Amino acid sequence: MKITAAEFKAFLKNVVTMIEEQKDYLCELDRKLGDGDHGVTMSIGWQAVNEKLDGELKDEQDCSRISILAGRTFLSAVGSSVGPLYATGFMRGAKAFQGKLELGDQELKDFWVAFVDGIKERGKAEVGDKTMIDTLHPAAESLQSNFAHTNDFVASFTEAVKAAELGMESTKGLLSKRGRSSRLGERSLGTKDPGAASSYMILNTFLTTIKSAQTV
Amino acid sequence: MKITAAEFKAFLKNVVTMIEEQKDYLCELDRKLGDGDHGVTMSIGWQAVNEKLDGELKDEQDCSRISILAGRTFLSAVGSSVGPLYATGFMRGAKAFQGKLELGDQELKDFWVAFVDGIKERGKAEVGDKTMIDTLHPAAESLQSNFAHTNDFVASFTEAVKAAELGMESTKGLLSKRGRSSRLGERSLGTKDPGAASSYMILNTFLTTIKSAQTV
Amino acid sequence: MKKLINDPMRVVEEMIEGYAKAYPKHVRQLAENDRALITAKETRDGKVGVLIGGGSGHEPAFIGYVGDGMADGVAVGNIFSSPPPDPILEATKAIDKGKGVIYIYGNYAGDVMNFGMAAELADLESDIRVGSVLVTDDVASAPKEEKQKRRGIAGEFFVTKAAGAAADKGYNLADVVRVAQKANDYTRTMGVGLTPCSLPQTGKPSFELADNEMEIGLGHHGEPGLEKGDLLPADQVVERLMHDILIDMPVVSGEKVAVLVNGLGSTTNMELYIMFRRVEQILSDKGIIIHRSYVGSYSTSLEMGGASVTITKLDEELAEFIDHPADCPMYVQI
Amino acid sequence: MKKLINDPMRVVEEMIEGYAKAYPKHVRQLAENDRALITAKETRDGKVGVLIGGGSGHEPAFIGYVGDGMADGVAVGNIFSSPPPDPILEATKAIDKGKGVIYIYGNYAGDVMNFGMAAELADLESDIRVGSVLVTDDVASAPKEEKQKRRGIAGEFFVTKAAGAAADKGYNLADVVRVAQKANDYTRTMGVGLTPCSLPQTGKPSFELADNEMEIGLGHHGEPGLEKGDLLPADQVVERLMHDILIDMPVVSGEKVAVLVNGLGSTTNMELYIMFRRVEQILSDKGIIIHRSYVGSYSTSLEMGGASVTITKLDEELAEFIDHPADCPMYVQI
Ligand SMILES: Nc1ncnc2c1ncn2[C@@H]1O[C@H](COP(=O)(O)OP(=O)(O)O)[C@@H](O)[C@H]1O
Ligand SMILES: Nc1ncnc2c1ncn2[C@@H]1O[C@H](COP(=O)(O)OP(=O)(O)O)[C@@H](O)[C@H]1O
Ligand SMILES: [Mg+2]
Ligand SMILES: [Mg+2]
Ligand SMILES: [Mg+2]
Ligand SMILES: [Mg+2]
Repeated sequence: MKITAAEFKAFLKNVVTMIEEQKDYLCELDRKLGDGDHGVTMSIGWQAVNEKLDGELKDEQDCSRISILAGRTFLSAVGSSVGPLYATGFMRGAKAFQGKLELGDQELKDFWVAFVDGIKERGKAEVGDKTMIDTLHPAAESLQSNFAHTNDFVASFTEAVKAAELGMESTKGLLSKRGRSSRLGERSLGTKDPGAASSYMILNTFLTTIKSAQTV
Repeated sequence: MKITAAEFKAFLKNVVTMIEEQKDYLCELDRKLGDGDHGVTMSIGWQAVNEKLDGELKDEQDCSRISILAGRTFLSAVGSSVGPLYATGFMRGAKAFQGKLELGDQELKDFWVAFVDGIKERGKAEVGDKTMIDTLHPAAESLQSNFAHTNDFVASFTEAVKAAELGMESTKGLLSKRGRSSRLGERSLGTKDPGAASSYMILNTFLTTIKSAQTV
Repeated sequence: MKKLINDPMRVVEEMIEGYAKAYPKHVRQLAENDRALITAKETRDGKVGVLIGGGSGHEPAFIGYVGDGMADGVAVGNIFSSPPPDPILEATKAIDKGKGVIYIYGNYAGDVMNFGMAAELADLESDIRVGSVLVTDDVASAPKEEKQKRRGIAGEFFVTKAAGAAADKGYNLADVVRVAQKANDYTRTMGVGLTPCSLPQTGKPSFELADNEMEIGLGHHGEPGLEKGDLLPADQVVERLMHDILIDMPVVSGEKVAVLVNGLGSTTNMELYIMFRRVEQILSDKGIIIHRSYVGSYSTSLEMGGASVTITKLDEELAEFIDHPADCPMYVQI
Repeated sequence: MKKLINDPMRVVEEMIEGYAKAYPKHVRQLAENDRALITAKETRDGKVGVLIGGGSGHEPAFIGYVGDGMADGVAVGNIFSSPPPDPILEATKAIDKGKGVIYIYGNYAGDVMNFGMAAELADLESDIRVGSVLVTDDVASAPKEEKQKRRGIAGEFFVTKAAGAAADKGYNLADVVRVAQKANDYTRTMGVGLTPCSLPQTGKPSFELADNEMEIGLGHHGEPGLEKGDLLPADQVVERLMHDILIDMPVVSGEKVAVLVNGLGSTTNMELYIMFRRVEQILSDKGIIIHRSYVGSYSTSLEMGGASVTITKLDEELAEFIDHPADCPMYVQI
């Protein structure tokens, strides 16, 4: 498959829309585990990205630059925990696009692997800490190993999103160890981590975006 | 009729009990018209009087001293609007008992007339201002004119309490002009003035006390 | 409503005790009456004493404003109730330095009677001259023609500040009274209420407002105000309050004012800063100079939600007094 | 919940603007980034810069503590969210006088990452040395063995105070960091929550507690605490908080402490004074000397109901710094 800058921007636009829809739900999860602002923070950040897409990035064709600027814009608008995390993801991912005229299966795979690696480095969380890493790590693992066999990004990413979903669901049964809810102990059981949820939603939005791009 | 110090103290004790029962109701009225504390204030004041009755006044036989001390104690415990008002009432009333060995119809009539006059002087409210004066003024008028004809305190005071009740009820239809609720305008209509209510209750408690003393 | 208290009947005693223990270098409780607090520092001989007070439930007012450059003593009543004459009288005797004492208090029936009785007693029993200034800054509490009926609310802060500074500068009683009276005459406040408070003894909300309602002109003790209406954006609320204030007391371009945006209890500083933003815009648009601003919860009604805006017009003398330093536990100015 | 705001998405901008307009002699907003405020006074050449910051919603913290003897700059995040690196970096550049800058902030994942990124950028881009002290005073937020995981809450006030005084006295960066770190190591806080707050953007309560419940150890952003239980009388609540603090950091007879009884938002000063009363009793019973006390809403969580008690053990050096004068819009000490 190939992806154009327009499609990459469509993905970001779809995240904007999706986050507006999921905002209340994400806040609800964070009220149970943390300070209740995750949906608000995501919304503020993605609205800022949206403005950039409609402004400075309107005619931009370089996906690397789009991804870097999306990350930076998100970070400057929100700070918070997820600012540095997602920003690092987009900025690291951008490297996989650098100097590439076309974004094919290989570049897309590299983007998402770098995306996840960046977030891991930035946050230093481990699988099982009840964070977005519980979503992202298994997704990246799955993507890498499937892609190594098939070289088919869409198929591998479809599997990766399934792994992400399982990872996200697994956070319900985990005790918080990182971030604001780490002192909750037993009481953190039973609720999904908000960052695990939002990161799953972002991956899933990418999947639906490229699938609909393919069928067009 | 005659009244003893024990009976006068019984009256004060009955007010203590009555106020505890009416506390919430008096607060409720004051919440509608003022700052919602009238029942609390009356309770604090009468509880203090109660302590005095059980302590310093336990063996006191001089009704003048009892009334003065009750007034002072009430005032020191509450301040507020009703502190100076009721305290002045009891302290002025006490003069009618001064130097009297026996308290008969005449002294009791004089007590209540002085009580009301004292409050009027202290507060400078007029009938129709929607205050306790709307209860107390007609009560004193009725007491004086009936007593002038009959010289019978119990009979005249029974009439006075009826006049007090009408006066109290009349405050529902009045616009506030004094005290905290004076700016309410139209919105003060329909609610009884809390001080008009508490002063009616005090008069009525005196009536029931002396009636039950008589029947014993 | 939930409160961090012990016995609801002893909240005032315990509060005063805790406060005095927290600030022993600033205040001390009088042995003669535990509802009277005076400054812990030795005040100068010949200084006019400044006495404030009223019901409790308005903390940091009034106890918080005893200290250098402000009040010398305070009498503390029950919640929302004037103190009786005793603590007023004891504080008066304790702070009198032979040159008389000024009483500054809000214009409420109870305070008028109790402070009035105390002033008489101070004169009769102890030969202390007392001057009184009744604070009447609440525009909503009576029409302009009946200004003398108006209640005192947050603006008392500026009246106390002016009197405290004048006394500190060695003015005599008549002049301190004149200054305090002028400060009162130059001060207007308008408030808005959003959520009720509750007395510790009853736990009942002092009034009811629907989830989308506010009340303009609500009193400092939950007394009903001018009108209920839909809750408006902060800017529009401020516009309404400022409109009523400036109609009542016109201020023209080039004149100086002091501003107090006061929280009633549970309203956040964030909201107060947002309100101040609009106040400042309105004043600068008119060319009025903000000499000094105060934003915070200076005089509360327990945990009531809402705020008020106070404007004090400053002539040269008042401007100097507003700038005068102060050192109270709850208000320090360098 | 009802709030006096305009656009919920613009509360932070409008708050900062209002605040800066209210105190122009004290603070100014940076042209480079409107989420950064620095002191309006010229700071001395060679003075170590003190930078604080974090999410907003804690007012008067942190913006209120920029001024003489305290912080030189502050970076303001969204509500309950760390500021991004940009305003931190801009404030750093603005307050650096060639001798480096200390960052003081609460130990939250977001703040650690954002301040960490800013510190790196300050070094790389502008060659500014940055030292960081993470505040970890909240006893309830992790067991003693994992103290480095603890959150920072109201005790940050004392850490800022110590660092601000040390910097004001001309200490170099290493020494300011040492002092701030010591202040943090000597500081413990325990809080209790009674009623929730709500974010302006959602209006939803941050947690739920029944009418008779309290939560011990509740975090400064509504993060769940150690345990829920029936609301106890203030004295017993204080006993519990003090117990946990003094188990964690023993203080012996004759030692000096500073005390902060802090309100979380809608809790009245009356309640805080009542709580302080019991704190003082417990400390005097143990022969511990209260060197200075602070009672009020110093660091809030919007309109949350509840309070915290902070104890800082003072050696000679820290006692001197606690006494050091300060002149900030929201905190002045002579
Ligand atoms: N160190 C970390 N590594 C990875 N993810 C983290 C880390 N710390 C926090 N998170 C994620 O951030 C989410 C919370 O985000 P958000 O509510 O926006 O920020 P904050 O915690 O600052 O309020 C958590 O649910 C978690 O998934
Ligand atoms: N000047 C006055 N003369 C007579 N009664 C008054 C006067 N002012 C107030 N009152 C009475 O006091 C009552 C209120 O008492 P209370 O609530 O205890 O005091 P406060 O108004 O100080 O809260 C009113 O209902 C009214 O009857
Ligand atoms: Mg959060
Ligand atoms: Mg009342
Ligand atoms: Mg009252
Ligand atoms: Mg947050």
